[in-house]
Amino acid sequence: MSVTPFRLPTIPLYKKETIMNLIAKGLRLDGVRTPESPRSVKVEVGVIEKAEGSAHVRLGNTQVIAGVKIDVGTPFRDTPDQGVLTVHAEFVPLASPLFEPGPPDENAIELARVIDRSLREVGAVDLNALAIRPGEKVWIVWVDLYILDHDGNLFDASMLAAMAALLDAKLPYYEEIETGEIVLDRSKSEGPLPVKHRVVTVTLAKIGDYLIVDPDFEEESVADARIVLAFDEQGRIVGAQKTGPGGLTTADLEKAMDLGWRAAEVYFKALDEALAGKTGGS
Amino acid sequence: MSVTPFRLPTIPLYKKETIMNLIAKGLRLDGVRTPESPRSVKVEVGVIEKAEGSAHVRLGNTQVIAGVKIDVGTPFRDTPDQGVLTVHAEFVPLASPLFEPGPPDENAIELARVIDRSLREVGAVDLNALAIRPGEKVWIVWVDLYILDHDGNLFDASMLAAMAALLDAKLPYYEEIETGEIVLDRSKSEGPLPVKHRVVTVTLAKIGDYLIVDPDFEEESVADARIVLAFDEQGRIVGAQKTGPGGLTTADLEKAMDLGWRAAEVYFKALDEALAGKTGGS
Amino acid sequence: MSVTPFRLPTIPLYKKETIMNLIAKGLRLDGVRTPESPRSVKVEVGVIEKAEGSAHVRLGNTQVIAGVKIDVGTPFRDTPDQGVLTVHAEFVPLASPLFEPGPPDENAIELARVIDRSLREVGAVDLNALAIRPGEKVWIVWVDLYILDHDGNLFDASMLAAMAALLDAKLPYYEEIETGEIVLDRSKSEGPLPVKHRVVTVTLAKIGDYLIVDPDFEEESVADARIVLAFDEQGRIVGAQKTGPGGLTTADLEKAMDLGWRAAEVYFKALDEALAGKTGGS
Amino acid sequence: MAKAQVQLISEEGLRHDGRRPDELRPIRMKVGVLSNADGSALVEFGKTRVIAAVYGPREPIQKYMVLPDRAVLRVRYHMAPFSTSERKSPAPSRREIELSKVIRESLEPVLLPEYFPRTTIDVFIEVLQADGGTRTASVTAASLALADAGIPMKALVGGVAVGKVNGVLVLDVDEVEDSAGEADLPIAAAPDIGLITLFQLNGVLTRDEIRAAVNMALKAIEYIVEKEKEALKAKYEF
Amino acid sequence: MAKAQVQLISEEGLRHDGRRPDELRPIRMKVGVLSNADGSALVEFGKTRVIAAVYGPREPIQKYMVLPDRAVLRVRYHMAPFSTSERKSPAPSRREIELSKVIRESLEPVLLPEYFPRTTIDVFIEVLQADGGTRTASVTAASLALADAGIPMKALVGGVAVGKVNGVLVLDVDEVEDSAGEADLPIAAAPDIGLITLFQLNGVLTRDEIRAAVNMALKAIEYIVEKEKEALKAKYEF
Amino acid sequence: MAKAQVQLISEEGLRHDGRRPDELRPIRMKVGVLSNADGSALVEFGKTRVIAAVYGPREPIQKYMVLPDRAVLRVRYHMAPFSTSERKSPAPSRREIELSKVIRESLEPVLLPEYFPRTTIDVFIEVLQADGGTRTASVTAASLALADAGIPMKALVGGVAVGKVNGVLVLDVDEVEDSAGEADLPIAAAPDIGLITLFQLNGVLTRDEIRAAVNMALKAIEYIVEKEKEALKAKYEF
Repeated sequence: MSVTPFRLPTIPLYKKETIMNLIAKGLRLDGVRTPESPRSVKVEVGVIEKAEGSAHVRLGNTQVIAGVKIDVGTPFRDTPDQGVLTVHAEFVPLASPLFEPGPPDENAIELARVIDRSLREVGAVDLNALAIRPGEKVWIVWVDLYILDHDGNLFDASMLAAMAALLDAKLPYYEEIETGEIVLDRSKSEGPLPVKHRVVTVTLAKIGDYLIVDPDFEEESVADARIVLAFDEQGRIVGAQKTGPGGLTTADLEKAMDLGWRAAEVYFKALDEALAGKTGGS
Repeated sequence: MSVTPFRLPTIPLYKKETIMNLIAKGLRLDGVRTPESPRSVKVEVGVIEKAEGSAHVRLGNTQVIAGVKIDVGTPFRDTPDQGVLTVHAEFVPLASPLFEPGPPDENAIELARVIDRSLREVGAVDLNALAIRPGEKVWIVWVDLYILDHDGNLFDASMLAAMAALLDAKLPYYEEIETGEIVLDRSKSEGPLPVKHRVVTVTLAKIGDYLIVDPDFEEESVADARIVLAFDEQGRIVGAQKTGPGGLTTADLEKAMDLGWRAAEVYFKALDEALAGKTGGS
Repeated sequence: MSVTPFRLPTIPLYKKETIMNLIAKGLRLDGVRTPESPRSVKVEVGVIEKAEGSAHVRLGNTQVIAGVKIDVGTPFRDTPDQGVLTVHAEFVPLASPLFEPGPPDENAIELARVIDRSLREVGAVDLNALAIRPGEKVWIVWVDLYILDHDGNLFDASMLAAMAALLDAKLPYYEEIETGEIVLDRSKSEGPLPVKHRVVTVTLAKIGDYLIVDPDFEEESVADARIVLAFDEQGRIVGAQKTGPGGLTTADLEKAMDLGWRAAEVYFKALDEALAGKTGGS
Repeated sequence: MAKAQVQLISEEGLRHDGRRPDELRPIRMKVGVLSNADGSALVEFGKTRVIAAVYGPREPIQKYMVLPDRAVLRVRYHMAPFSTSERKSPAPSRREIELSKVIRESLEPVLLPEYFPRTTIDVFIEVLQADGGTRTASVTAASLALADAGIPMKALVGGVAVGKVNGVLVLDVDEVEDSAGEADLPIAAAPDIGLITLFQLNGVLTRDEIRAAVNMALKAIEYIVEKEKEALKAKYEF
Repeated sequence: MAKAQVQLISEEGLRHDGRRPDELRPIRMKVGVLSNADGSALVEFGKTRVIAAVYGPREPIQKYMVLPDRAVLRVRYHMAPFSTSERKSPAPSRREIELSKVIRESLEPVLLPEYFPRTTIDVFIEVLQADGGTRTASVTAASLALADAGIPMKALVGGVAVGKVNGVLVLDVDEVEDSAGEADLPIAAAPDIGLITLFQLNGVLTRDEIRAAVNMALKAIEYIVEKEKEALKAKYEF
Repeated sequence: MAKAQVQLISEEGLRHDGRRPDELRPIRMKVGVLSNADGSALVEFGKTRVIAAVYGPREPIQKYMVLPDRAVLRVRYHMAPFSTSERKSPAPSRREIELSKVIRESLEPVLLPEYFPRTTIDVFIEVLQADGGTRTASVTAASLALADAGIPMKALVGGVAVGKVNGVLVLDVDEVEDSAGEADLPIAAAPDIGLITLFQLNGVLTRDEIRAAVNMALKAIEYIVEKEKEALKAKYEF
């Protein structure tokens, strides 16, 4: 069951007005950004040595770690020749005074599912290349998203972390023993995880009549609605989700696709820089 | 843990008196029924095309849907040559202001188990005819009871729906492929589910010193206890359950078997009519 | 998540003082014991005929039943040639006004894990002798601890019950049928469960600057901390756990090992007496 | 009931354990077996062994779980993992949830909850060994524990199951008879006020058979309730 | 989307069930189908069948689940076990949890919760049969049930999904088209106030395709909302 | 402990990673690493990496979870799914439940909860990478995060595990040593007030070995607490 959030702190009305007045002048609360620009973004890969792939993303004060773990398992019955990709998100309580311990709530599930669909629909990971013994043994790829610090726009930070961790990931070395069982040696590798497409999401918030890119926590708190758009590198839209209690006009949608693609290019650049020589970005 | 219901609306004392005064005169609250007669009953089968069998029952304002789904599975270890019959009930919150979302509570579990036992003990479904490869693959028959509108006497309405849906059910067509797996084609059928016996339950409520047949919600609210009796077509008793906080005398029990069998015949007739040409009831 | 207990009854300050004044004089609340002596202990084995092994322990007013059930199952992947030993504790609500129905809480889990580790680390049960068909079928040994009456020091009473039940336990008779399945006949036996070492725990409570052996419920309520020490028969320490909100000095630790071993000898004696001719203790 | 036809009644009309059809198993009752509980009892019917504890009337931990004009009764029927042949998972099964309800509803007719508004009376039952008839032994133990706790009651309740085995009605079925028999009819009653408070049928019986089974059960329950009174006296005489 | 290339558009440009690309399935709406609920509606799009019930504004059972200045909306989207080809477990899946949220957020833009502070408005949706488009049918049924319950709303909401099948944009996709298609774009909107209130994309589309799909959906939703008004009138005229 | 006899101590008396028996792994501590939390710290012992956040003293969300005369401490020790070789299910395991308790009880001796009646102090610990010694690293990180949050404390707490490997007592065991060793003795202490606050033994040791191991651990903990003080200063000096 989904319930109107009833534990969010009350937002004073003047704060929304302040934010809107700033946007009208092309400004944001942080005094630095324009309505169209995302916060500074920093992507670092290989941060968890024990994971097959990992990344740490900072988007302003928002911090997300993604870890990729790869195991051997059984394929789904309707796709016997494909590996399995699973995206899971935990909103652990250290990240925000609003998060409580417990199983993923609707927000964590929505986030994981939007990212999962966007990766899946465009075929970001080549699942056909992940069968070890078709119909029997395939690679199971877990993408675990860990929110460490929530200052708004978890979608974009999480998608960047997921994508960077997948690009960082290596398949473990394996041997088939006599019994037919597959035995892994995670200290060696079969080569990189086959990633065919890169995807980023861009989230825009609607505040009054304005649309702004990459809302921080305060902006999200006063926003009427948000729209998350997933882009591949050719600019196609490979996933979308309106989220939050409000509505959008067709004009909003048009503008969101426009501003979204421009921000997507910033995110793709951060991803490139992180992967170049596998060191940090800007 | 079972707890005295503490969220039921308080029933004014005069209501119980009103109901008892009416019964003393051979009348009911609805101004139509005698203490011995059930409400109007309407059974419709084949209401869910995607289910292997289904039925919609209206007993007064009470509405229940039963859906039968049939899958292939593994038999229980102690009955390797038999199919599996499972009855499950959901008291979904749209049916009553008293139902909350969540896993089945003690009332839903009790209802499903009483119906399950009554079907099972008399051998209503011929489980011996449901082995595909004895010891390995058998038909799994799910009866799912869905309460849509709760105006009292969920037992009788649910049992009628379960029975009608089983009588409506067809086994899906299957093929065994080379690997030994069983593949279903639900658009075709292997013929009807083998049903050998028909069962109905009749519920009687004890209010003061009176026993009435088929109590509605208001009558249940003031009742001291209820007795549910399951009958097969020969009038044998194939299951029973006292439910509710009160007790019964041996005289009550005697009278309940008497009145119960008379009402059972009404229910069997409604079932016959629904199945005749598989259209609506009385 | 672990939370400071917030439902315990408030302990009047003078009670702690009374207890400390008594200890200073070498006395306890019950007027009988010295700080160094455990309560009267009575161990009875074979109390549940349907279990493969069982024991009932009374330590003062604390009562615990342990039941050992033995089934056939699959070994763990990393120990394919060993049986499996599992310790589980239920703090059922009849034992204390502080226990509520529900899955085991942190106290029940801690108790089971401390006992499990102490049995496991010293190799109390010879798991290597519990493979039926190495890599495929092994004995699964369940030790279920059932607290019936909680008057303090559940650790020592539970460990005594677990140990006595294991020593009482017999492996069921089995036959391998054609299909390769193992069929049990629990009315006959393959001989005793192979137990190689005996273990007891001794719990000491720190109250103010004092250490006392085998605290009862009132003493536990005012204790700053407790230390549980597991001993084998040679006096080696085969497990330990500080529990409760306070701390210990190195001197406390030294004294605890000393007093602990003396009490352990009392417990071992009770165990011996219970097993001798398999009748009750002292 | 499609059960294999095992012969459980001898040519002499005796049962597999030597009992006559209308004979109870050896019954043992002991009151006040636990120190923490406000009332407690241990009850054995043959190898079936249950223990019941009562706490209350007391303030409920969940403050909302109250009624303004009377006590709320909470009942838990639970089986120990070692009580059955194969280990029983300690998580409550659907069967245990149903039985907790029917046992609660077998006790409510004799309670006087209006004496204790805004409180909870808790009855916790643990089946230590299950050999048939655990629910009726549980009602019996709960009734004793309530009395031991000093909870006012209109009457004591006792229970027993009647079965049909090889066509014969038998009293106080054990596990062997229950699993091979044609019907199982657990009954609880408060003879002093003439009320049947638990009534279930698992199996197929004619109306005449039900009449006969109920009579057989009620006669036994009168005896069981006498034993309850003795057990209560035994505690308070010593 | 790596789907097998099934041919689902005929040479004449018709769909597997004979519909034109911009044609809806037969739609049926009925208001007031339940006696207990404050409002209810049954909605069918072809074989997809959903029922929605509204309770409230009412005091919440969990007393803390309130806002001091407005009503809290609770929405549950749930599938009956028999609604799908393989039986669906009745425990809520991650998909049902997500859809409950997006449906709630598709209704909140038209509600006036400040009229009912400290209350809960409950919308319970059961999918009785799933043949594609269940979430948009659910929004439609919920909108009708809210109106039937007399909850004040700024506008009615309706929903429909547009898909892309064999490169062609098609209206109101059914299950066959959904599972074989290249994209699925469920949309809900309140045409009377010009707001899109549910918008999801599962698949790959260009920006031009999105524009075209949104236009196709919004046109259909205008028609669907007209049908809602007729269904509401039908109830109150008889 | 029936472990395969792997040789983990070289002829020169060095450990598999080149450390001497009484040598710690490289330790890194950083305070104030999160913006939302009232206090936070990242702690590394070799490849073991944990992060702790503190919220509070604050009003608890569950209003009943309070004590009238002091603060309630809530502690969660949790492992990230990617922190271990095989993916760890994010649902709390029995091990995590036990460790949350012993970590809470290792912090309570140094807190002054009576300063903050009716509030909750929350300590949330996430293990980002597990290579042995995660519980003692967690205590260390929690102590730093509490200090960073400005919670008054009697003393700082630090922790380290001593193991027995091939008969030799070794300081700060890593995962390889832990799984092959004969004993593992995690200890936490507050040296400034002379209290051991966490003490567990997994394995078999004589009383003399325990004495030696405790001394080895306490000496290391003094050093660790000094490092904690430096890390706290480092934050506030810049």
